[in-house]
Amino acid sequence: MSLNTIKRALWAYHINTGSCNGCDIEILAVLTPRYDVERFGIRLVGSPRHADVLLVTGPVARQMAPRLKRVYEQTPDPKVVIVVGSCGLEGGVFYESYNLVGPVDQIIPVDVYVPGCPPRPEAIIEAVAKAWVKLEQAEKQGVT
Amino acid sequence: MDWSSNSYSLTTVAIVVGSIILALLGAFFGLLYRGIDRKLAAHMQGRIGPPIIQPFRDIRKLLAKESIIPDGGLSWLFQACPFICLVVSILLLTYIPVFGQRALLEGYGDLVLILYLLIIPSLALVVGGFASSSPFATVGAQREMVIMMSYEFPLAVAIIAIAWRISHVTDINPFIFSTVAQYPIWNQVGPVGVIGSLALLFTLLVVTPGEVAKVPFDIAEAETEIAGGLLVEYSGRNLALFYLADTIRAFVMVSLVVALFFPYNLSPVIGIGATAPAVIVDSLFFLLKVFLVMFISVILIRTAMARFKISQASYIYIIAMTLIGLVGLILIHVDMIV
Amino acid sequence: MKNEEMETTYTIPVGPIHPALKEPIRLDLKVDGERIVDVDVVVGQVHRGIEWLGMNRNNPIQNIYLAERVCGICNISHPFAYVMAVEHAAGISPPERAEYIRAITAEMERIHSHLLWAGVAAHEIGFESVFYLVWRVREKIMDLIEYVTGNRVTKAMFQIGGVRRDITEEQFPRIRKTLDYYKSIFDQLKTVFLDDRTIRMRAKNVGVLKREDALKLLAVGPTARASGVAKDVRQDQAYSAYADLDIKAVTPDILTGSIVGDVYDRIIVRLLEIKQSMEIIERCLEEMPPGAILAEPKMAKVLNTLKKAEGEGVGRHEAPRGEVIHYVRLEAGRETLATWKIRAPTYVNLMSIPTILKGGQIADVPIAFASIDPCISCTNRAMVVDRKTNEKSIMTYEELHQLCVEKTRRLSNGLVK
Amino acid sequence: MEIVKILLKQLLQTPATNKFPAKYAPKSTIKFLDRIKKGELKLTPPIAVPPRFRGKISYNREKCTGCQLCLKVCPTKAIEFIPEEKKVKIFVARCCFCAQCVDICPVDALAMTDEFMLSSYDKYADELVVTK
Ligand code: SF4
Ligand code: SF4
Ligand code: SF4
Ligand code: SF4
Ligand code: SF4
Ligand code: SF4
Ligand code: SF4
Ligand code: SF4
Repeated sequence: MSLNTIKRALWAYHINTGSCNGCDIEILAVLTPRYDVERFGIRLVGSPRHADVLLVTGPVARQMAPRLKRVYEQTPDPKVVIVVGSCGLEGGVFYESYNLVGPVDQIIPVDVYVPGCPPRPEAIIEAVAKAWVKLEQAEKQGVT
Repeated sequence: MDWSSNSYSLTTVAIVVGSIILALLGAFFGLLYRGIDRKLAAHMQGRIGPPIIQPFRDIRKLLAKESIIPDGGLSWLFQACPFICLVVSILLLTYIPVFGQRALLEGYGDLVLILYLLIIPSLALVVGGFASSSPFATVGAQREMVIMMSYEFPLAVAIIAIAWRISHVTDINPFIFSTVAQYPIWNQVGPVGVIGSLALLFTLLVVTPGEVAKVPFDIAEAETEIAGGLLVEYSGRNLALFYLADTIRAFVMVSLVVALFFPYNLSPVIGIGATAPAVIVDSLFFLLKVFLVMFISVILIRTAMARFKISQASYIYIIAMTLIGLVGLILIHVDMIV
Repeated sequence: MKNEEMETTYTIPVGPIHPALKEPIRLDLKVDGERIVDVDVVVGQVHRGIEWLGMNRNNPIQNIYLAERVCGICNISHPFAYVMAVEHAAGISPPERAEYIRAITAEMERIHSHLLWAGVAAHEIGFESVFYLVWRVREKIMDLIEYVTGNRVTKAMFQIGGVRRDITEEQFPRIRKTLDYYKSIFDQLKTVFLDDRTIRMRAKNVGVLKREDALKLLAVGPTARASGVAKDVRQDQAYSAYADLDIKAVTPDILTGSIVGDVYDRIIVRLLEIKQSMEIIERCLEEMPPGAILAEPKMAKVLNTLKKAEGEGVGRHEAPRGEVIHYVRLEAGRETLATWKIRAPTYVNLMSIPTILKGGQIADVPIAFASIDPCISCTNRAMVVDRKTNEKSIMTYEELHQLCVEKTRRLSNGLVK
Repeated sequence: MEIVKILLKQLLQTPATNKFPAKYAPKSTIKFLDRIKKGELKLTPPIAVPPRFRGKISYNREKCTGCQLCLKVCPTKAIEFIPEEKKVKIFVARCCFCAQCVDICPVDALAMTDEFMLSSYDKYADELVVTK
């Protein structure tokens, strides 16, 4: 089965690992009429079992790390991980806090990074496009 | 009844082939209507929304994904449920007249059978929910059960009221669709009866979103309350089967409303006699009727309402809708006496 | 059938990752069928050690941006209270113009935050169309915030001793245009929220918090006001530009004549506050005096002053969710804060949650919970982690209380010294 | 029912959606991007940023005196000092876009640009480490 079929019906599961909510509200904003990512077939789903994309925000507080891992494992393959926001990328303003075990790529593999604190909604859409490109390239190389 | 005169094996072949065609058509139109539904809902909400073919893409995507079976669940039951749900939804399609034609299995079952069959997909969902052994799915399953029992009653009242009225004008079994089509309810009743029939139609229109689990009656799957409810643990192919069954069920329910209340065909009216053009015209007319009913009872209601609580929903069905249905029944009865 | 089969109660953990809650938190619900018997709120999932960072790593200027990220939604509120606390501690007074700009941005934040809440509340009850409607409308204020501050969400407006950006004459028309837009659609929003049948069904008499309970549980912000407790820091202890504006706390009886303290009343309060905020912004634009926007524009100098300063200060601000308090203590010769304590409104309001939810149905949990407009990220600063063993311990209330008392004692000793 | 009126009205109106970058997902994103590069297709632009928007940071290496004030105020430690050269480099992946460093820089070597679409497969990619 081709990765391309997944590309245009991406269901996303959002997990907050200790963000300040700035990024989370921008992720919600991406669904609203002005940006409306449903036109790309993207839906926010309520269970990682239904997801193709994990949208991860936050610097990964210690208590959230096992959960992040579990959600990643619960998500059926093939899947894409997009980290939204500087604190998920590199800790942002919370860097080196004693209760952080992140950033996200220390816990699970990450496909696309979106810098910004928070990124504008369009930057998140751009990241999705990057994920498409990645899926297409992977398909060309015969990876499933 | 034409079938029985043919040889047994030929009938079987015809039924099998017919069922397959119907299943494909049902799946196609079910998904198509879901796409239209999503597109229109999006436009009503001021956004572009997904392309109409999006449900097809979703299904294709789900089929390409890994199907995870949760640990601790009854795995065979967990996997059997989506399958049963889909098969029964398709089976329902063979008992209901679609595309302006007679039902494929008309001679083998009537409205009463349909009433029973309609329960099974919901039941499959419930059992699947319990089999996933997730607390969310369990709550979802309980809710689905309550909802199911609630809408079953007004649904039965509406169907029986119509059949009962028709039984007064003909000796043919009134629970068969061809009888309903032959004696459309609107033609049998006077002004009071029309009001009664409207009440019954209203009942059925409100039962439809419950049966197809759409807002405001999507309580069993309520995303914000219990995380996708019944389906939390389902993924990949199993989820695809439920998804498909769900769209077919919506198509079935709406076709049922059309068959009961708008069994008219266009071809006799505009005087097309030849078979092929008549089939085409009637099919298109049928699809239009389905669209209209769907627009009102699914799309408009779901975009214009908030989800009910389980107690409110069962109140609406058990008390309010049943009452309206009974009022319809009484009005039709009064109409006969007057 | 219900009574026989579902007699036994069982516990449903809601969260920590749960679609009903934008943020990680856990509610342990004890339910009997669909009815909630008991509720336990478990917080601490997103503890990031913010106060610790502020006392061990950051200088006071860096802390502004950390305070901003206590919570991405009220990210004016925390810097606002924080800079007031530092100014109080160091004896800096910001110019008057800056006070007006602070109030304008804070009220813009209130509008966006209440609209955001209204959308989320609609989403919680499955009313997607209203969610889409409200969030579409909200984009206008987001544009305005971006226009005034340079970013849609994190505004980065505050500075110790004033604000970082001026609001100039040329920007007024654009601000007024946005306010006019909201005025033109306000009645429509009001009708959608207050007259809709299904919303009334889901909001009326749901999640009731009686006035006595609100007082006893120390509820703050719209949660308290909807229960008839007319408290509002902008009214009770006017600060910044609010001192010139004479703000009155909004209670639901203004509109309905009575107070129930249910979800519906909380909707009313927030709607009316949107209107109030628009009026405040308009008055600020008219009455804003000319002048500087910073007491000391050279940041290096400010850092020096703060390093030498000694003292403690408190800043209180009426955030969209209620009173936020920052307490800081400065020690001469120390680059970081000596003490930083944040009290966020949601932490206080969470105390009301068991009262609000008990006796309700599972289906009421999201909307009743959302009706206090919980901002979890600011409530999760107090998780107990043993740094040596990395072991978490669940603490009993008594233990926590003991620790809390001890900390208070320690802090007060530090002050007396 | 006010909401029904609104819904039916919106059904007939043009949606409020800004079609960035295209109305629907393209069949092949790679080809889509190629065609945009060649100028055959036009991308629907994102909603314009206002003046003084705080986007990706820019750095004027020549102007910088190496005073390290920016390091002192940066809340995220996104700026690294290179002692041998007495210059700095900025990691955009860490930056929180507060522009505090811009405010404090005595020689205006730092500025915020309009650029905000920064997503990347690599958080240390060249575009995300500002050195000049
Ligand atoms: S990146 Fe910034 S805005 Fe986003 S969650 Fe982290 S701190 Fe908040
Ligand atoms: S209450 Fe929620 S929305 Fe508000 S700041 Fe906190 S986390 Fe953000
Ligand atoms: S008080 Fe609430 S809304 Fe305000 S910053 Fe804190 S968490 Fe956010
Ligand atoms: S234990 Fe609590 S008070 Fe102390 S630094 Fe951590 S969050 Fe702050
Ligand atoms: S000691 Fe701590 S827990 Fe007890 S009342 Fe004071 S702040 Fe609350
Ligand atoms: S330590 Fe102080 S504030 Fe805390 S309980 Fe005792 S007297 Fe009250
Ligand atoms: S903008 Fe802020 S976070 Fe980014 S480098 Fe400058 S001071 Fe640091
Ligand atoms: S503050 Fe300016 S001059 Fe000083 S090191 Fe930073 S960029 Fe260079």
